[in-house]
Amino acid sequence: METIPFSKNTDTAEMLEINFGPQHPSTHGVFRMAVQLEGEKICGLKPVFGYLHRNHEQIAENLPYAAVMPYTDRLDYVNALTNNFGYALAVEKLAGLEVPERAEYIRVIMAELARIVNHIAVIGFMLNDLGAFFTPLLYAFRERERILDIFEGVTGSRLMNNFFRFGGVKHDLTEADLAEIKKIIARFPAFLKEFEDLLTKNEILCMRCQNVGILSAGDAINAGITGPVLRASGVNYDIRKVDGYSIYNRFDFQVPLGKKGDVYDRYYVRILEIRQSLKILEQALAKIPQGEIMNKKALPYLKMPRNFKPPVGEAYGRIESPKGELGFYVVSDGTPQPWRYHVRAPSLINLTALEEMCLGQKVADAIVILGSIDIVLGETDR
Amino acid sequence: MDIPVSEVKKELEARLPDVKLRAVGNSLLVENPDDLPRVALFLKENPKFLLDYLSSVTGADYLSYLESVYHLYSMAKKHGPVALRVRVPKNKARIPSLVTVYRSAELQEREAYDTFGIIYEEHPDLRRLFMWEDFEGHPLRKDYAQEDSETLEAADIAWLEARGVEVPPEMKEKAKALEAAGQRAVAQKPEKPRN
Amino acid sequence: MTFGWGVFKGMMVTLKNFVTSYACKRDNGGIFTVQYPEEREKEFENFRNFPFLVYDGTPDKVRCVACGICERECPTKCIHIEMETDAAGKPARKPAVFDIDYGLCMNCGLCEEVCPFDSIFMDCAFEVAAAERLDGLVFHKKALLKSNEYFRKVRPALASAIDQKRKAAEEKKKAQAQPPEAPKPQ
Amino acid sequence: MNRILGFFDQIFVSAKAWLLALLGRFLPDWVVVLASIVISGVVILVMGAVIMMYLTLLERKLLGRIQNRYGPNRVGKWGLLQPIADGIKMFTKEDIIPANADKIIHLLAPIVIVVPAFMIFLVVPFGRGMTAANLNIGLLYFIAVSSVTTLPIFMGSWASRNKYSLLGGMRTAAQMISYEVPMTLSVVPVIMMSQSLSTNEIVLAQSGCSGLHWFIFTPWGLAGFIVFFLCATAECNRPPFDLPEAESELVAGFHTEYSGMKFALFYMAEYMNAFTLCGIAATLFLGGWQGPFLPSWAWFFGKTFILICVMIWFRGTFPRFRVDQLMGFAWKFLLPLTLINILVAALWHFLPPVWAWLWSALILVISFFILVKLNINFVPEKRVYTLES
Repeated sequence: METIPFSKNTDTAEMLEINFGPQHPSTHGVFRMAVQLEGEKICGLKPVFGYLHRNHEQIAENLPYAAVMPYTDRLDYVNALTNNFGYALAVEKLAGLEVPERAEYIRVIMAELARIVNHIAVIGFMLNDLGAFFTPLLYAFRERERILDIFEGVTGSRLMNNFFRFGGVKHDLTEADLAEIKKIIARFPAFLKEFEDLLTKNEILCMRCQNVGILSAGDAINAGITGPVLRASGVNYDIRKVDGYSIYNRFDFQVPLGKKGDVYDRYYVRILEIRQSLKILEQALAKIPQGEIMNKKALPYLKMPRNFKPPVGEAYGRIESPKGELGFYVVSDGTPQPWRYHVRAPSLINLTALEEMCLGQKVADAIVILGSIDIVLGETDR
Repeated sequence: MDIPVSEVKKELEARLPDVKLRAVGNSLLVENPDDLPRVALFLKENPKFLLDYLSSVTGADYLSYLESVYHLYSMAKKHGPVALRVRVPKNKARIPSLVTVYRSAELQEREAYDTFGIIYEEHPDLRRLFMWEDFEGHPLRKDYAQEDSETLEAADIAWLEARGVEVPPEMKEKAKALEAAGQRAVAQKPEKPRN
Repeated sequence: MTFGWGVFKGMMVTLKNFVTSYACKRDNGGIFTVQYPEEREKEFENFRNFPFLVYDGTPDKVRCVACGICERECPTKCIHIEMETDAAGKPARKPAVFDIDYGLCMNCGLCEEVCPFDSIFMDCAFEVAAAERLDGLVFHKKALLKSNEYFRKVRPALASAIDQKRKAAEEKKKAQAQPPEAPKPQ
Repeated sequence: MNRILGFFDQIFVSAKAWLLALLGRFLPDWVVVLASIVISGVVILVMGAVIMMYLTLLERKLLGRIQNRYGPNRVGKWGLLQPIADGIKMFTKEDIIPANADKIIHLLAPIVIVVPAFMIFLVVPFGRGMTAANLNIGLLYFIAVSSVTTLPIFMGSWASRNKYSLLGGMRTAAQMISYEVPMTLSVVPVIMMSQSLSTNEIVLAQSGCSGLHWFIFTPWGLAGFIVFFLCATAECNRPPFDLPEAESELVAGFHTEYSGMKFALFYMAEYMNAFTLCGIAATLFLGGWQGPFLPSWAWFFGKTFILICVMIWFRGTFPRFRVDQLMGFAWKFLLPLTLINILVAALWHFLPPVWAWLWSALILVISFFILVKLNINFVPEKRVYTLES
C-alpha cells in the first residue's frame, strides 16, 4: 500500500495510524481516510480516492452524446435526476437547443424532488454516523419511498432515472402524477416537524454537532466548497439564484444561511433547504403549462443518437446539485462523440477542506464531519 | 452574469503588460504557462472582477498539445465564468500550480495529473488521485493504450505462480511470444464509428 | 427548562411511531414494510427493467429485422445480433441470434428508444435472478421473445399506442400497394 | 383469594422444597444441600441463556416497531424461533482468530465475560424468598462482580491486535471505571435508608402502602434512580453510551475480531448484564418484588421488563455521545449530583416528613440547575437562521 504523506511524522511521536475505509460502515462506500491519531485526537487526515474509479470520462468520450446520459445517473446515484439536468444543460448550451416550457417545469419539479430525497437521506445517514440506530434514517427512507414511487411511475426507474433528453424530457407528467406530487408536498411539512422534534433540539445531537468541524467562509470559498456546506458557512451562493438556469429565476425562494459553519449548521441548512424546495415545487405545480415536452428540432435525435453532432466548440454547464456545484465541461469536435468530457464533481472537491475541519477533533467527529459533507462515492471517484 | 472575454483581456493587458494573452472562443489563452498564477492572482484580487472561486480545473488532450482549462467565478460579485486556458507540449507538460492562489485546485490538479500527466509545479502533494501509485500511463490521453485484461504478460504469470495459481500453458506461450517481441498486452481499441 | 427537553421530545416521537405502527395504516404512520413475496407494491407502467423482443401471433413472426441499430447504440454493448440467412445465403430480415447479457445491461432503455421497428421493449419483470453469471444471465432469442399480448399486459398504454401506429402504417402501406390512380390531368 | 395468591407467589420456592424433600427421603443430608445448590445453579444458567435469547428478539421487535417496520417475523410465529435460528448460525460459523492475535487471551476473554454476568444472578431477588444466595453483603457483591466486566472486554480488545479493537478497549476501560463511581454513589442513599446491604432487606424496607414506599417516590430516590439507570445503561454499553462498540466509528469496537460462538458470548454477556442491572435497579428503587395482586416474581419481572424496554427505547431514539462528553457527563454532572443526593438523603432522615420533602426536592432541583449552568457545553446553543434571497 502506498505511503501517505502526512505532515507530521508518525514514527517519532506516540501516534496511531488508522485507515478508516475502504471497508468501513461509515465511509458511505469505498472511501478511505488515512488518519493519524494521538489517543482519540486527530493529528493528520488524508483522504484516499479511487476505489470506485471507473474512468467515467473516458467511457463518455467513446460514446454518442445521448448514450452518456444513463452513465451520468451513476455519478451521484442518490439523485440521478440532477446529474441528468447538469449534463443536459451543458450539451444544450453546446448545441444551442431550446427547451419547451412544459419540459422546463417538469425538469424543475423532478430536480427539486431529487433534492428533497437527497437531503433527507443525508440527514438520516449523518445521524447513523452519529450513532442513532437507524431510526432517523428509516423515517427519512419512509418519506423517500413515496418520492421514489413518483420517480418510478414517471421515469421508469427508482434510482437510475435516465429521464432528461437534449431539448426536453423523456416522459410527460400526467395529471395523476401531478396530483400525487401535490399529495406528497402536502404531507411533507408534518414529516419535517416530526423529524425536527426528533433531532433539532436533541441535546445529544447538539453536543455532538455544534462547534464541530467548523469551516470559515473564507476557507470554504478558497477551497472551492459549494452547496449546503458552503451556505452553512454563511456564504450566500446558490447557483439556482446566481445563474438562474432553466427557469429558476421565475420562482420565489430564499437561500438559507448558516452561522458558524459547523456540522449542526450543515444539518439545519439542509432542513431549511427542503422547505425552500417545497416552496419551489408548490409554485411550479401551480404554474406548469400545457405543451410539448421535447424540442421539435431535437426529436429526430431520439431515434438516431449518432446523428446528433453539436457544432465544434465547448460548453461548461453547471447546476446546483444537492451536493454542490455540479459542472459538466463538454468539448465537441463536430463528431457524434464528445472530444473531451469532464465532470466537476462536488463530492470530490468538497473534500478538499476535510483535513482542516477534522484536525484537533476526536475520531468520532471525523466520521460525523464526513457525513455532514455528504459525499457519494460514485461521484467522488467517477 | 457573463463577463465578456474582451473586457477581461483589455483589463489584463493594461495592468499586466508583459503577459501575452489570446482570446480563444469564449476563453482566454495564457500563452506562457508561467504567467498563469500571476493572471489568476490578479483576477482574484482585482476589485472589478474579484474572481475568488475556482470552479473547475481540467486537462484536455488536443493531440499536438495538452491543455489545462480553468473556470473562474466570483462569489462576491456573483458573476462569471472567465475561462482561462494554458497550452503545453506533450513532452514538456509542466504548468505552475494554482494551489497557492486557489485551494480548490488541489484535488482537481491531482486529477488532471493522474489522467493527463500534466505536471503542476509546486503543487504541495502531486500524487495520482484515482489510479494507484505504480500505474503506467495516463488514461485520458488519446494515445493511451489500454492493457488487455484477457492476455497475461510474463510478469503477471510470475506473480500468479508465486501465489500458487496454475496458469494454462497456452497463456504462458502467448506471454513468452509477447516478451520475445518486446510488446505489451494491449487491448484493441474499440473502433470509433464516426459517420 | 432547556436541558433534557429535546431528549424527551425525541423520545415522544419514537413512542408515537411505536404506537402508530400498531394502530395505523401504512400511509398514516403505520408499518411501511411491504412483505415482498406475499405482498407486492403497485406496478407502474413506465417501469423498465430488461429488454425483450415482441412477436405478433406466433414466435416466428418476429418484428425484429436484425438491423442492429440497438446493438450499435447500446451503451454497454450487451446486445449481440446475427442476421438469419436463407438457403441461398441471402440475408433474411430476421435475427438468427439475438442475445442480451442481462448481467451487463444497465436498464437505460435506449434500445427501446432507437428501435425503428417497434420490436424491442423494456420489460417490467424483475425476478430474473440466476445462479450462473454466464449461463443464467445471458438471455437468448428464445427466452427474449414474448408475445404482443404479454406486451399489452405489462405496458398497456404504450402497447396500444404502438399497435395503433402499426395498424395505421399497415393501412397506409396497403393503400400504397394498390396501383395509384393515374393523376388527373389538370 | 389470599391463599391462591400465596400459592402462586411461592410456587417456585415450594416446588424446590418439595423436590428437596423428595430427595431427602433416600439420600444423605449433604447430597441434598448439594442438590439445592445445583438446582439453583441450573435454573440460573438456563434462565440466563433464555433471557439473553429472548431479549435479542424483544429488542429487535421493539426497535422495528419504533422504526415502523416489523422486525423478525419469518422464523416461527412472530419470529419466536428467531433466537434459536441465530443460535444455530452462531454455533456453525467459522471461528476466526487473527494471525497476530494473542491466542490464549483471545480465547479467554469471551469466557471470562460471561462468568460475572451469571454470578450477578446470585443476588438478584426474583421474588419473595427467591434469591439464590441471600448474602448479607449482596449489594457490595453485585458492585464488585459487575465491575469485573471491564477486564474481559479489555482482554479481548488487546488480544485482537486490531486498532479499532484497541480504541474500543481503551474507551471501555475509561468509560466503565468512570461510570462505576456515580453508580456506586447513587446506591449509597438506599443503603443508608434501608440500613442493610442485603438485597432482600432492601426490598423489605420498601414494603407497605401498595408501592408508595418504594424509594423512587422520594426526591433522593428519584434522583438516585435516574443516575443509577443512566450509569447502568453505560455499564452495559448500551446506546447512547455504546462507545466501546460504536458501530459507525470503530466497526464493532472490542469485538471486531470475534466471530461465531465467541462473539455470541460477548453478546450474551451484554444482554444478561442489561437484565441484571435492570433487575437491580428495580430492586433498589422500584420496590423489587413488592406489589399488590400479583405474585412477587411477576412484579419483579414486570418491572425489569419495563426498564429494559426503556433501554431499548433509548437505543431507538438517541445518537451516541462522544468520548470526552461521556466522561464529562459522568465526572462533572452525575458525580456531583450523587454526592448532593447522599447529603439530601441524610437530611431526609433527620427532618420531619413534610419539611424533608420540601427541602430535599428544593436542594436537588437547585443543584440540578447549578450543575447544568456549570456544564454549559451540554446545553445546546440557540441559533437563528437567516433566509436571504
